[in-house]
Order: sequence, then structure tokens, then C-alpha cells
Amino acid sequence: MNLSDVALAAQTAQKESLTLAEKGITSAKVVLTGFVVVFAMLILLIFIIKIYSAIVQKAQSAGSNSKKGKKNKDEKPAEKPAAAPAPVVTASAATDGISDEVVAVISAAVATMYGSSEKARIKSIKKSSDGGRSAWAKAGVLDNTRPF
Amino acid sequence: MNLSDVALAAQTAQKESLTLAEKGITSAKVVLTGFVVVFAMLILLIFIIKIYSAIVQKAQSAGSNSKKGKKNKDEKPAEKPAAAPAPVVTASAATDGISDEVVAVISAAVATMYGSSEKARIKSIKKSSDGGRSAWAKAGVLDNTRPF
Amino acid sequence: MNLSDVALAAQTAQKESLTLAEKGITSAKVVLTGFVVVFAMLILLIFIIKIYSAIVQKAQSAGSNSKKGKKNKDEKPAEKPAAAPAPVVTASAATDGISDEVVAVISAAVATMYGSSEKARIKSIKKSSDGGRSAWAKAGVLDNTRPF
Amino acid sequence: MEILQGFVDAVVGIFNSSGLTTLNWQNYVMIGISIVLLYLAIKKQYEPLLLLPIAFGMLLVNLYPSIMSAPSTEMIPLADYVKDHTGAIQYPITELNGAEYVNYPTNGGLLWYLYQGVKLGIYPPLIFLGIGCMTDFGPLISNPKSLILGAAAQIGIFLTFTGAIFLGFTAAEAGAIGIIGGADGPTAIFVTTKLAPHLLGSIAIAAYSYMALVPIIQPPIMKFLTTKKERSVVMEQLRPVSKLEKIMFPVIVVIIIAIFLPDAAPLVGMLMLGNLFKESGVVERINKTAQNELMNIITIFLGTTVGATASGQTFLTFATIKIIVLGLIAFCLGTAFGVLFGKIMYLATGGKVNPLIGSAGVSAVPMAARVSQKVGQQENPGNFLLMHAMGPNVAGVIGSAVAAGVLLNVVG
Amino acid sequence: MEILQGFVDAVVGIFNSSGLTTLNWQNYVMIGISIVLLYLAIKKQYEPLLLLPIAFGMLLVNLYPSIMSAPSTEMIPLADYVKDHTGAIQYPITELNGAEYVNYPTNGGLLWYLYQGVKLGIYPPLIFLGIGCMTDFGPLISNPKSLILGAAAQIGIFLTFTGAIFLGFTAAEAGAIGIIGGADGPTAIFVTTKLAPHLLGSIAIAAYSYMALVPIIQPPIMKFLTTKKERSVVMEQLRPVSKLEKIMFPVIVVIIIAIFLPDAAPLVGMLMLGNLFKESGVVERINKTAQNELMNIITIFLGTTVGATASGQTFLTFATIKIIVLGLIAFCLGTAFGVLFGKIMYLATGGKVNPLIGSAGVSAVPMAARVSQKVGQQENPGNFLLMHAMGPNVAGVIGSAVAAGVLLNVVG
Amino acid sequence: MEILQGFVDAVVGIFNSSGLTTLNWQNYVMIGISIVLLYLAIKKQYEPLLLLPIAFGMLLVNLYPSIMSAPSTEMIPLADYVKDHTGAIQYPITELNGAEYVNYPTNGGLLWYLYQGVKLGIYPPLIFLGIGCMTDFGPLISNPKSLILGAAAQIGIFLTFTGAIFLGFTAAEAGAIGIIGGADGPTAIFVTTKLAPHLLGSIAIAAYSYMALVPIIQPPIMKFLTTKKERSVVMEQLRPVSKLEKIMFPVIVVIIIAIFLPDAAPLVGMLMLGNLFKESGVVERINKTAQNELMNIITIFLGTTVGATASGQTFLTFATIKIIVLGLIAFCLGTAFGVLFGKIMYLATGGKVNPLIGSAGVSAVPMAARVSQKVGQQENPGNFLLMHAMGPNVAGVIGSAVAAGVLLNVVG
Ligand code: NA
Ligand code: NA
Ligand code: NA
Repeated sequence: MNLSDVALAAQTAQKESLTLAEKGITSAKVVLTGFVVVFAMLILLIFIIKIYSAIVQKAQSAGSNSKKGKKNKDEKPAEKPAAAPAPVVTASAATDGISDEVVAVISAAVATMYGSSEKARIKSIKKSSDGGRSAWAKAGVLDNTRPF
Repeated sequence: MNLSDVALAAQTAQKESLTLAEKGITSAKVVLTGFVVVFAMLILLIFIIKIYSAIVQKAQSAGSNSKKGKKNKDEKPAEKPAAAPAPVVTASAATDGISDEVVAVISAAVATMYGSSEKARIKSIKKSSDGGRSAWAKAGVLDNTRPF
Repeated sequence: MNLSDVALAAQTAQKESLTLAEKGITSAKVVLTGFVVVFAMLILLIFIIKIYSAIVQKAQSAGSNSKKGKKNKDEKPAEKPAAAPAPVVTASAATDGISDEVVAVISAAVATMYGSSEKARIKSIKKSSDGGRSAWAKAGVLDNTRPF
Repeated sequence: MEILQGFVDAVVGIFNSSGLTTLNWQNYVMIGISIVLLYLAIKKQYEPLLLLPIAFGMLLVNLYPSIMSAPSTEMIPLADYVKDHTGAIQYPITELNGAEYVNYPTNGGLLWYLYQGVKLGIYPPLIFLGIGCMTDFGPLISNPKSLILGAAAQIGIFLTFTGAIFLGFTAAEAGAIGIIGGADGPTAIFVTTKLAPHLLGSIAIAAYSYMALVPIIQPPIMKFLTTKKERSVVMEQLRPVSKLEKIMFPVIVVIIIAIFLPDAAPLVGMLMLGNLFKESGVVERINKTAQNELMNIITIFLGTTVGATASGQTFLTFATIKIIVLGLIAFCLGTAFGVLFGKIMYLATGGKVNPLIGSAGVSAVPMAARVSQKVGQQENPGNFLLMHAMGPNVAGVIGSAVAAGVLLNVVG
Repeated sequence: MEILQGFVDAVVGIFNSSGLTTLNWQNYVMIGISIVLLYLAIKKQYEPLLLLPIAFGMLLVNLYPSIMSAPSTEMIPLADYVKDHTGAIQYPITELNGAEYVNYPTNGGLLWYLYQGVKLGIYPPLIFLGIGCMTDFGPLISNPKSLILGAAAQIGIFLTFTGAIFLGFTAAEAGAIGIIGGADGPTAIFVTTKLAPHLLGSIAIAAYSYMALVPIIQPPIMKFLTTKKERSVVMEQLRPVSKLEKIMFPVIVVIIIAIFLPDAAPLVGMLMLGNLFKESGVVERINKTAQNELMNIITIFLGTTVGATASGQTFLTFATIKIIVLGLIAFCLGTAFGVLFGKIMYLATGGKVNPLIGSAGVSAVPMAARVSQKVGQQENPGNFLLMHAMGPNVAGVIGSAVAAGVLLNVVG
Repeated sequence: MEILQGFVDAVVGIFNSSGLTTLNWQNYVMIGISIVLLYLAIKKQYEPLLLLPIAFGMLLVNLYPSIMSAPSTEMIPLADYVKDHTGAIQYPITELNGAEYVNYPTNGGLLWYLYQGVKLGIYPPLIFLGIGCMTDFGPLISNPKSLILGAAAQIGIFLTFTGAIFLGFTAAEAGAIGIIGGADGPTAIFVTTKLAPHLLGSIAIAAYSYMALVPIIQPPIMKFLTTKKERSVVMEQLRPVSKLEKIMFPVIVVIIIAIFLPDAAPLVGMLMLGNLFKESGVVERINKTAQNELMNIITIFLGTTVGATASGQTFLTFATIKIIVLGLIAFCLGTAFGVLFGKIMYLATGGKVNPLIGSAGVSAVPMAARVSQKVGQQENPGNFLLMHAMGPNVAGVIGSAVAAGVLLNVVG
């Protein structure tokens, strides 16, 4: 049975509806298949993630040991843990209790919005290391992702 | 007479154009219909707006009287008059020249725009006279143009 | 030979491929034509640019001489050299804080972007009560609505 | 020798397919007109957001008419095709009266594809979506009588219809021409694509030109029809409108208008959806996109392709001149009837309504309302009519859409 | 006299084509339902970004059904056509059984055109592109066992399939209904357009409604199935994940899933492309646009047109009620199985896993994870489960896509 | 028993339709290549904005070829259809030689729909629109002689054409291959879709790769062809260009080029429309959208779908290797002729022109200009050639478009 046939059949009076036994068999088949395949796929993913994660971690720790001090600058982006806390914000802009990141987030929107009509001078801003998205911005993103 | 016929007729030589009398009748008909229907519709809207406005206002004033002090926070957005003046901006921002926020605003945009490949600290940005694009921004634009 | 034919021919086994002589002739023809036409076009552009540039410059210098002091304001945008350095931003923005308008602009943008879910502290800016849009921002919106 | 011959042939081929041989005098005239329009858009800033793309589209189509060509399929007799080609035939073959033909396709021009959004009536409602996101109906809800002025200013549409009929246009064409008096770009384009697509270029250009000229066209009419005393009336402050009223407004209006005049539903529906985005306050993400990026993208496509309908052959006709004259008349009549009904309201309210706000009923948001403000201030510098004029102004948008619905129903 | 007759005819014509005569009771009921949904979207803020456009689309299509009409071509007998028209015939002519017919085209309605992106399966993957740009798979990479919970929560999909079969739905319909339990809007819409497009309105509305109700539906089930001790488990902090692991994740996942379940490739492919935009950090320009403007534009079109599939006649059927009940069951079963497998992991790990994070496996990102956090904190205010629940939460998105692939393959 | 049989059948069905049985070795090789390209895009940052989507599109199409499948209609004999289906027939029926067939439609793949913008020539001009908004032609207007260098660098295109012809490509294919030397992505794609669509994947990938490698490819050629003295030339400062000249430039250029070479009109027209948006200064709204959101959306669609044309069977051919070699030759020749004509200008001006700016004539804006700057500074650290090189650089964009017009006319 294929896609359009079903749609067709569904939209018209269903002359030949399934017997109770057929219903049972179809259902059991789909439940069983769904259960097995979904679990099989996701368990396969578990193993693959574990394997490649282990390889990456080993490679990176080996790399960072052997090259420490040499390629520090190069390695930094790859090593920096994404889930780590981000306490780095320098104090320059932070005297008033809002971190640079928060400031930047808010203001980014503004500037994006108002573009070059703005006349203010920018004194200093630093990009955060993990893709520029602070914890605060993450929360906002989550809020936006929600409805989809 | 319906849409496409007219278009068709219009685009070809109009063999049978209207007599003067027909023109007058058609015109009078359309003017009369248009006048009556447009006014009827908009006057209908007037009445409906008046009625629902009255109901809303009565409901809200009743609501705010009975619940005053209780649900104040809830009701506020609904009661707040839209046409009220907005004289509020406090002076705090004005003490330190340009607030960090403003600074951040602009630079955030820049960061948004030019992504993580950018490492420079922005010390000061000035609006250039030619279309609002500074030399610095131009460089950024060039970066973005590159891959196309 | 035209577009689709070629595509067609290309995608199928090319039964009748060109002889070496034909290849040479075709190539030479295309190289010669390409060379001549591309140079002809771009040299034509050189002359045209030179001519209109000269006219514009003469007209503008004549204009600015004859009208100097009169229509200064009008002429400025046209005369201002694009490549000139742009040292102009007055210090006013830095000394008197930020005008109310700038403040309003920024906050409007923030509100537009982050809506009411926003919890960040904005020190110097208060949300106007009617949907976050200040009088100044409204004027901007109107300006934008105008042409439609 | 053969090489040189090939070179000469190639250059001759380039020359023969160049505009120097394929363009006609109308195209060159249109190129001149488009440059004038570019000048007006850039130097005079007449509605540049629309006029600049329109003028450039006009320029492009007259330099290179194929940029608006529809995709086509040529029926080449099979024998001819096989003779000229090697390899398998990749196109469908049709048998017609015993002979076989290869269906040989050609792509359309760039602007033809982008134009489909105009032709199928998609772009104007989407622009209305963005406008809805930016429109504050507060002044109208606060003073619903403004709707009378928004209706009055549409009378010009129907009277101009009469004029167009007598100048020899068909009923459908006359309807499209009349709608210029609605002073509303997307409505004019929407109606014209349905009633008289062949006039789209002329009507769109007339509509946007007169909208740009509102500050020049309206004041003399307003002053001629009103007394100094009327123009000096200071109106009472509008009552504040609650958020709930503003949220209910788009829902109620779309229900009423879509039920009574279904032909206006796409325009009014999108306008009110946008307004609900704005007033609900719960969908800021899409509200912002609808009024900015989406509207800007559509504006670029709509402007450029509407301009590209004005190729020399279709634009340089006596009909265009008639349309330009009729459009001006429609505009003036709309203004005049707005002011006259303002006078009636002035009398009916015992002098509480300043008749100058009537002219804002033509729409042309927000320019017409500004003109009311400005003319009012010339009499009394302390008089602020702007917010009072915004009521008729946005009412005029609704009024034009209603008038469009009537025309589509009656002459469509 | 003739004028008056014409006027009366015109008004009668307007009346006859108005909704007053063309709409039926189902349309009016649907208008009421759409207003209720608007109320829920605006006042209660139930998924307003989708529910508001959906409700408005529903309103529009029931006020003016033609807004969703497909373009059509009428075959008018040539003689009839010529009788009514002057001028040359501009449309193709078809010969059929000896008689000639003019192929007379009519444009489709506005929302029909915008709906093609839903019908052809274009919008849902593009929304997944934007979601991918906003999703952090870090918690999942850090704790890949979360995938078991993301799989467990899909069991509800297949059990609901059984229920739907026994309630008389066809296998394909049952598949589309079951996917509501996936708690994933774009996946539900993608699957439904392929398996049972006639149920799209009901299924989409059920899916988004239950996603909005996650904070109400899930907690009782979670509490019923867990002990106080289980709910109090404090989990170990997640290990940090390197940037390289995050970059490799989307590439590896898309390869595995697209090879094994090609039907899921458009959804998973776009999700992972978006995620690669985000994690690579080298394409900020398009990353930003994909998750903002592009997604917002698609959201407007998708929401409005999905709502517009719910015309009275198709929506007000007994099937819709069954779908709503089955959807709720699917949701509850998904939650329950997620929690139960959480309990299994609790036992298997000797009490290191808090079973509350299992309910987040249904997806409904990030609301379901927040519910886990909140219910956990009710037992132990110092317990922060949010990041731990994000693992199963994003795993649920992948799980739903896999389940979709299975259904499309088995019953499609 | 029957259940188990059904389960086994279903799993076998999933396996049989999985990539494990449907993909061939070419697909797996391409998956590997796409991962290498992803690595180059992300780690080496070679044109990531284009290369990342291209590589991902290549990955997707080789994992799941149907993602690029065209919609199709199957002709099923009526009797067969009726046998397998219940209910009324919803599809058109065709009579063919006395037998009746049901026209049974299947949707196309996601990327096939998005690819239409490439195939129909819509995306490249729209990207040029955005580029026009970001391009400053000031340095070119200031020093129009730069156009000679912009012309010289196109010689590589035509010489490579010769090479391609002798390697056995058809004239049209050779034209598309040559255009790689134009170092201009949208132009290469635009020309290739018209002349040799089957080579699109190889040509696009070659073009973007070499553009990314400009800083590596050009310097040795530049140094080989110039003396130390020539490289040390310090050029005079450019004269300032007035706003009016900048506004007139796009209008004049589009008129000249569209008239003489209509085939280049879509590209040049959109480039100049964008530039007029920028220079006019009166349409900031649409200027900003054209160069940001619109261009980003198109970039995503164009990149992904161009990559998706590189399925294993079409890409892994000897032709691809030839294209890659020829593309490199085209690039090198372009650079060399630019520098050589720079030397001619050096001589003609008595040493006022630094020949290093000639290499910037290939386009690859602005990377090629930066390379000129960098190589110049190696001789004389105080020498700033950047703005001088921007003239030939933007001239190269115009030059490539002109060359494209010539090729489309002569071999198209
Ligand atoms: Na109006
Ligand atoms: Na799920
Ligand atoms: Na070039």
C-alpha cells in the first residue's frame, strides 16, 4: 500500500474496512517494528557517539599534552568546553552589574535593527569564546524554539 | 461580465464599444452602488466599534473597581491607555557619556554581522559621511562579499 | 548552435566530435571574439566614465562657485567627496550623554526584539507604556509605512 | 581566413542580438522616462522605496525586453529537430494531425518569475501584512466617526470610474483606473492585476506618483473648500484606547468585511493579521519579520517587476495619458469629498470637528495626515491635528479595500 | 429606472456572493472556534507563535473559503465562449470527442499558493533548519544514554497507532495521528502531509495544543509513576563537551539516520545542517538568518496555511474528536514511557539517574525539560535537572524523526 | 505468527529501501569527499559561507538521492489502478492509443524545489543584487583605467576555453569551464546553468575552491612576472569621487552593457540595482535587506542545492578532474594577464602604476585586492595598494559579466 492510495482511500467512503483481526495484526506489526527500529537506531547512535567522543577526547588530550605551549592559540577553540561556566567577562564594562555578554546581546539586536543610522561610539566589546552565545542568550533561544 | 472576459475584451480591439446611454447607465450604477455599499459598510463598522468599545470599557471599569488592589498587576496592560504620553526617559544614561549599553548595542551588531572570525577590539567607531559606512565597516563588508 | 542543443549533445554520447582543425578554428574564433569584445566594452566604459565624471565635476565646481553661501545646505550631499577622510563626528554625543531620541531608539529595538519576556536590567531606559514604541520610533514607523 | 570569418560572424551575431538592432524608439523613450523617475525618486525623494525599484524595472525591461519573457515551449517538427541535433531526444514529443513535434522548452526571464507574485495576487496582501504590523488603529477606535471620512474620500474612485467609461475604457479598466484615487499602492496593484493587468504599469506609476505628491496636490483643495474659521478648529483630545479594544479591532473588522465583501478578504485579512501580530504583543518575532525583512523583500520584487510591466509598446499609448489625467482627478475628488464631509461633520457637531482632517481619508498613510496637521498649523500654530487625522487616514485604507471589494464584485 | 434596476441588481449580486448566503453553519462554528483559539494564544499565551497564525488562518478560510481554492481551468464549449466574448481567444483550445473547448484559467486563492510549501514538504524541513541553528546537542553528547529516553517516549506514537486503527482509521491516518505523540510540530506536519493530508488541520492543532499544555499534562503523570525518593535524586554534573565533538555530531547523525531511514532524511538533514551552521562558528551570517528571518517567514506562512486547512466541512467531523482524544493519549503514553524508562535507568545505574528527566524525551523543546526541572525542584529546591533533561529533550526530536521515518516506510 | 511475519517483512522493507542496499560505491566516495570539504570549510575557513552548504548538499544527495528527485507522474493502466484502490479516482485520466491511464503524481524532493531558483537563473542575479549593495565603485570611477586590468584578467577565460575544447569538451561546456577563471561564483553558476547544467557541481566547487585559494595561488605568479622595482611603486592617491558620480555610475553601466550584451543584463542589472540602492541613500530599508537577509537566504538555498547536483554518478568522472585542472589554469592565466597588463600600464605611465594591482582584476572581491596589497607591502612596508587594487577588483566583476555575455552569445 503506498502513500497516495491511502490518502485516496481515506478520503472516500471506505468500502472495505479492515476486520478486527486484520486491525490487530497491522497494529502489532507496526508497534513491534516501530519499537525495535527506533530503539535500534538510537542505541546505535549511543555507541557511535561514545566511540567518537572517546577518540576525540583522547586525541585532544594527547594533542594538548604534546603541543602544550606551542600551538596554544590554535587549540584553544577546540578544547574549550562548551558546557563550562563562562566566568571570564572582564570587568571593564561590568561595573554596573550587567555582564558584557548581556549588554552585547541586548545591544546586538538594537544595532542590527537600526544599522548605520546610529551615531554612538563603541568603546570596547569582547566576543565570548563559545560561539558568542551566553547562558542568558541560550535561555532566550530556548524560548523561541519552544513553539516549533 | 466576469474578470478575464473583460481583460480579454480590453486587450483586443473593442469591436462593440458601449453607446453613450450604456456608458451613462453603467457609470451611474457603479457610482450609486459604490457610494451606498462603501458608506453602509463603514457606518456598520462605526456602530460595531462603538458597541464593543462601550462593552469593553464598562467591563474593564467594573473589573478594576471590584478587583482594585487585588489583581492590579494583571489588569495593568489592559487598562493602560495607548494614547498616553511617554515622557519617561530618565537621565541616568547621560552621566557617563555613552552608556555601556549603547556601546554594546552597536558592537553587538558588528559581531552579529561579522561573526567569530573577528578578533579585533573595537576602540572607537565613527559614522563616516558616505552613506554611514566607516572604513572599518567597509573592510567587514568586503569580508562578507568575498565568497560570492 | 543554441543553448539546449548543446546541453543535449553534451549529455549524450557525442557521436560526431570535432576534428582537430575544427577545434582550432572554434577556439581561435572564441578567443579572438572574447578578447576584442571584452576590451572594446570596457574601454568604451572608460571613455564614458571619464566624460561624465568630467561633466559632473565641472558642473559641481561651477555650481559651488556660483551658489556658494546660498544653497550650501542643499549642495552638501552631492559635493562631499566619498573618499575623503571622515573625522567628523562631533564630540557632542560624548559630552552630553545621549539624546533622548537615541535612548528611545535603542530601547524600542530592545523591546521589539525581546518583547515582554525580557528580564535584563536596562538601567537608563524605560519601556514606554504603549507596546514599547516611543513617539520618536512611531515617527520612524510612519516614515516607513508611507510609500505603500 | 576561416578564423577571421568566424570572428566577423561572431561580432555580427553579437551586434544583431544587441539592443542596437532589437530595440525600437519606444524603448529609448522609456529609458529616458525611467531616468527621470530615478531622478525624482533619488533627488526629490518621491516615494523612493517604491519609485526607485519601479523606475529601475522600467529601465531594465526596455533595455532587455526578454527579462520579462514568459517561459515557452516551441513545437519543432521532429524531422527538423533530428536534422540539427545529435543524441537522444530529451523533450516530450506531441503528435498533432499525424505529424510529430518536439516540445522544446525555453526558460522565462528573471523578472517574469519574480512577477508571478504580482500576477497571482500574492505580493499586495503580504505588503498589507507588514503595513498591518505598523498601523495603530487607536485613533480610529477612539473616534470611529472617522470612518465616514474614510468612506467619503472613496467617492473619487467611483466618479473617476464614470470619467474613464466616457473616455472609452471598459468597465473593468475603468475600475482599475478609479482605484488610483484610493491612494493605496497595494490595493491599486491588487485590483489592477485582476481587472486590467495590461494597464498595471501605468496605474502603479500614477498611484505612487500622486501619493508622493500629496503635500503638493492636497493643500490648495483643502484651503479652497474651507473657511479660515473651520481650519482653526482645535479638536478635543482623543480618549485613551485600551489594549483589549485594540486586540479585538482586527478580528471584528476582518469578520465584518470578509463576510460582506469576500473579494476584499485577502487584503483586509492580511492587514488585520499583521495588526493582530502587533497588538497581541505575544508574537514579537514574527511581527518584526513581517514588517521588516518580509515586507522589504516583497517590496523589492514588487517594485521592480511592476516597473517591468511598462515596456515601451504597452506604456507609450494614449491610454497612459488618459490614466494619468484620470488618476489626478480621482485624487483631487477624493481629497475634496473628504474635506466636504469634514465640513458636514463640522456642522453636525457644532464646530467640534476640523474639516481639514477629511482630506486624510484618502489614505496615503501617513503623509495625508501630516498634510492635515500642517495646513491646520498654518492657521493656528498651536493646533495639533495629527492624531485626529490619523483616524480618517487609517479609515481610508479600510475604505479603499472596501471600494476594491465592490469594484471586483460589480465590474470584475 | 434602468439605473435603479442596475443598482438593485448590483447590491443583490454583492449580497448573493457575500458570506451571508455562501457560508454554512459549520463555517460559523469554526469562526467561533478560531476566536477561542485566538483567545488562548493571546491571553493564555499557548504557543502563540504558531497558534495565533493557525487560528487566524482558520478564521480566514471559514469567512472566505476561496482563499484556499486551487487554480483551475474550466472547459468552456467554444461556441458558448465566442458568444459571450469579443476579440481574439487568448487561451488554449482542446478538442475532445470532436467538440472544441476553451481552457479558461482561474487563479488560486492567496493561501493556496502559500500552502504549497506545506503540501510539497518544504516548510517543515526549513523550520528544522532554524531549530538546528538554535539547538545545543551538548547535553546529549555529554550523556548519550539520554537517547534511550528519547526512544522510549516515542512508544506512545506506536501504541496510539493501534488505538487509531481500532477506532476505524486507515493505517496511514493512524500513523499521522500517532505522530502527535512525538510532540514535535514540524515532524507532525511533515508526516501528515504525506500520509493523511485531509487530517492536517486537526492534527496540527492537536499537536500544538498539547505542546502548549505540557506543563499541565505531564506533572501528574510524572508524580504518579515515581516515588519521592526517585524524584529527589541529584544527578552528577555533565562533562564538558569539546567544540570538535559538537561539530562532528550533526555530520555523524545525519549519515547514520539518512542511510538507515531515508524517509527521515529531509527533516534530520536540515536539522543537522542548521546545527552545523551553529557549531562550526564560521558562517554566522547565514546561521543568524536561518534561525531568525527565514524561520519567521516560514512560520507565518506555515501557521496561517495549516490553519486554513481547517475549513468547517473537513474539521467538524467525528474524526476530529477522535484525533483530539487519541492525541492526548499519545502524549500521555509518551510521557509515561519516558518516565518508566527513566525508572529503569534509575535502577540500572544504582540511583544515579533521576527518572523525572524521562518525561522530557517527548521533545516539546524546551518546555518538557523545564517541567522536569520544576517537578524535581518541588521535592528538592536545590536540585537542578534542567541541563540533564535537555539531553532526553533533544534526543526526543531525533527520536520523533526516526519514528516518522519508520511510519513513512511502513504505512506510507 | 502472522504478526512476526509482518514484523520481519517490515524490517526487511526498511532495510531494502535503506541506503545500505540503494547506494553505490560512488555515493560513498562522495560522502568522503563532502566530509573533506566540510573540514576545509570549517577548519581552514575556505569560503565557508558557500563551501559549507555546498559540501552539506553534496553529503545529503549522496546519502539520499531522492532529495533531488523531480516531481513525476506515472501512467498507471486504469484497470491496474482500480484493482489496487478503493474509492473514486482523484487523478486525471489520459487516453492513449485506446487504453486509459491514471496520471499518478509523486512530489519532488526538498532540494529539487529549492534548486529551481538555480536552474531558472533566479538566485545568481539576486546574489548580485546583494553584492551590488555592498560594492563601492568609487576607486573604479576615480581611476577608470582599472577597467583595462579588469578586461585583461578575463583573457584566461578564453584561453582555457581553447584548452577545454582540445580536451574533448563541447563548445558550451568549454565556455562554462572557462568562466571559472572569472573568479566569480554567481557568474560561473549563472553561465553553467545555461551552457552545461550537468557540470554545475564540478564547476561551482572548482570556482569556490580556487577563490578560497587566491592567497596561495596568486603571489608566486605575481612575483615571477614582476621586478622588485615594479613591485615597489607607490601610487598616487585617488581623487575623491562625488556622490553624484557614484549614483550615475550604476545607471550608465547597466545601459551600456545591457544594450551591447543583453545576455549579461540579468547579472549586471541586479548588480547595478543593488549599487543604486546603496549609493542613492534614499532606500536604506531595502538596501539593508537586500544585502543581508535576502542574500543570506539565497546563499543557503543556492549553496545547498548546487552541492546537491554533485551526486556520485555525475561527479566522479574523468571530466571532473579535467575541469579541476582547467579551472586552475584559467585562474593562473587570469592572474598572469592581469599582471602583464599591469606591466604595460607601468610602462605606459612611466612607472606610476604598480603592476601588482593587475592580479586583482580576476575579481574574487576583495581577497585578490588584499593579495595585491600584501605582496606590495613585502617590498615596501609603507606601500598601501589596497584602494588602488579595488579598482581592478570591481572592474573584474564587470569584466566577468561581460565575458559571460560574450560566451552566452557565441557558444550558447
Ligand atoms: Na484610500
Ligand atoms: Na519527540
Ligand atoms: Na572576474
